[in-house]
Amino acid sequence: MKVVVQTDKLDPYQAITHHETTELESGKHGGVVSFVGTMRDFNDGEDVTAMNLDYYPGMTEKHIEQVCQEAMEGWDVMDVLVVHRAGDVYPSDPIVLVAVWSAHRAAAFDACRYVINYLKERAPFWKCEVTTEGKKHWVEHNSEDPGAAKSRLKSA
Amino acid sequence: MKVVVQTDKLDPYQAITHHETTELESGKHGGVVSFVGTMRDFNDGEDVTAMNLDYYPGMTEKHIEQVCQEAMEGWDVMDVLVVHRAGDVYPSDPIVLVAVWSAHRAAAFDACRYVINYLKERAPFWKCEVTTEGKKHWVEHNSEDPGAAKSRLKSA
Amino acid sequence: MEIDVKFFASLRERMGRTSDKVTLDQPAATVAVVWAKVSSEPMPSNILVAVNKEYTDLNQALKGGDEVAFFPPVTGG
Amino acid sequence: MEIDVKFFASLRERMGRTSDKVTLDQPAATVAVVWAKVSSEPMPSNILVAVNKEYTDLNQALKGGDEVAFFPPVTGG
Repeated sequence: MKVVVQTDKLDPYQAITHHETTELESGKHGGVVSFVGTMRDFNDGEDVTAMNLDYYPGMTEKHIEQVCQEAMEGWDVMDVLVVHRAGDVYPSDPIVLVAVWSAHRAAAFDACRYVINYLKERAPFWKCEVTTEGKKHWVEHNSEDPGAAKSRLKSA
Repeated sequence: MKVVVQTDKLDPYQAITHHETTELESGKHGGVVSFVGTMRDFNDGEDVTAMNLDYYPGMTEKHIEQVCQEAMEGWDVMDVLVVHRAGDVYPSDPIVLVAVWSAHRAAAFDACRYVINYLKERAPFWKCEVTTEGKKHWVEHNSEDPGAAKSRLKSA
Repeated sequence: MEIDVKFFASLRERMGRTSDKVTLDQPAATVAVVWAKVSSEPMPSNILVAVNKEYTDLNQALKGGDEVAFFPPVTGG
Repeated sequence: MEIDVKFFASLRERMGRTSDKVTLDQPAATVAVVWAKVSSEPMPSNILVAVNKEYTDLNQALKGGDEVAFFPPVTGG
């Protein structure tokens, strides 16, 4: 299991290949499900030219690791890799990678979905968007109770 | 939508990157879910050293394309790429790639799973395994009614 | 009329060939007639049939140039 | 005792700083006391609190060297 938050550019498929080569025994896992999220150039109808992703070094990784651990305990999977961008990102930049290796594809799909749902909804990141008009604004999130949100996520 | 069956080696992540660069408008899709299946070095307790994947050129692609079309009609996804190996494959070789691009990650997960379930269970391929003792045997499949199997797949 | 015939996987090995060509005199001959031309044995019950790359059965009527394929149950990829 | 304080995202801009250090005299001082040291305003109701990188609330008692963070609701990645 590996969790990385980086301000460097993310090359998701290079990251998968590297992790698989260095961390997994060949010929055993059978399948890998991955999700790669890229930045879109629009949000709520407004054109977005850039985004700054703030995070809490140490806390963000720790919480993502806990969720990856839950995924590894909840499904029969061999390994989980998460790489997440922080800092300044631009449209079409890859922002997040979740890859799950398993001998069972259903488990890999379920675990990958569990981790990415957490990342997109509850992970400690804060988005600040810059629109084409040069307006900079912090994205608001309605949910204020991380505990409640987490139980909703689990029952989904 | 693109479906390829090839006897050449498969580099799944190069294929995703190439397809995304040449076929998708940047900054629009938001996310891509992929499944990469690799050959395992065991099956039913026996060690497998090689496998020959037979297929029916023309029919195999046509049927995979139909299922990709169903996926594109059934979920809100932008594009589907399938690349499948045929011919001689060896343990840890990537055998199959399914990649689904969408603005909505739930749709991408569902559509990807739908296509890989079809591929692994019903696509017109025939596996011939070679064990470490040099035994060569065609893998048997119990289901004899493709129609019935397909409706089971759909309701799953 | 001429019909292209193809065999796959274990059936190809059993038939000793990848493909065949059969000539049928009867108009509206069926797939069953083609099988009788390529084999002296009854078709095994698990063998699947495709005509022009679509699944069908032994009763399907054929026209000249049709491609008939016989193969064992598919195993998936 | 000394407490490290961190601010994130829009709250960091509002506070005009990324971090702070506060010295507390009281044994078992709570997060609420830290907030009162870094701001003259009441803490906005939507602000979240973490101590040593775990979510908690204003009532949590602190010990020397603890790291207290205040931030707006997370948006996910």
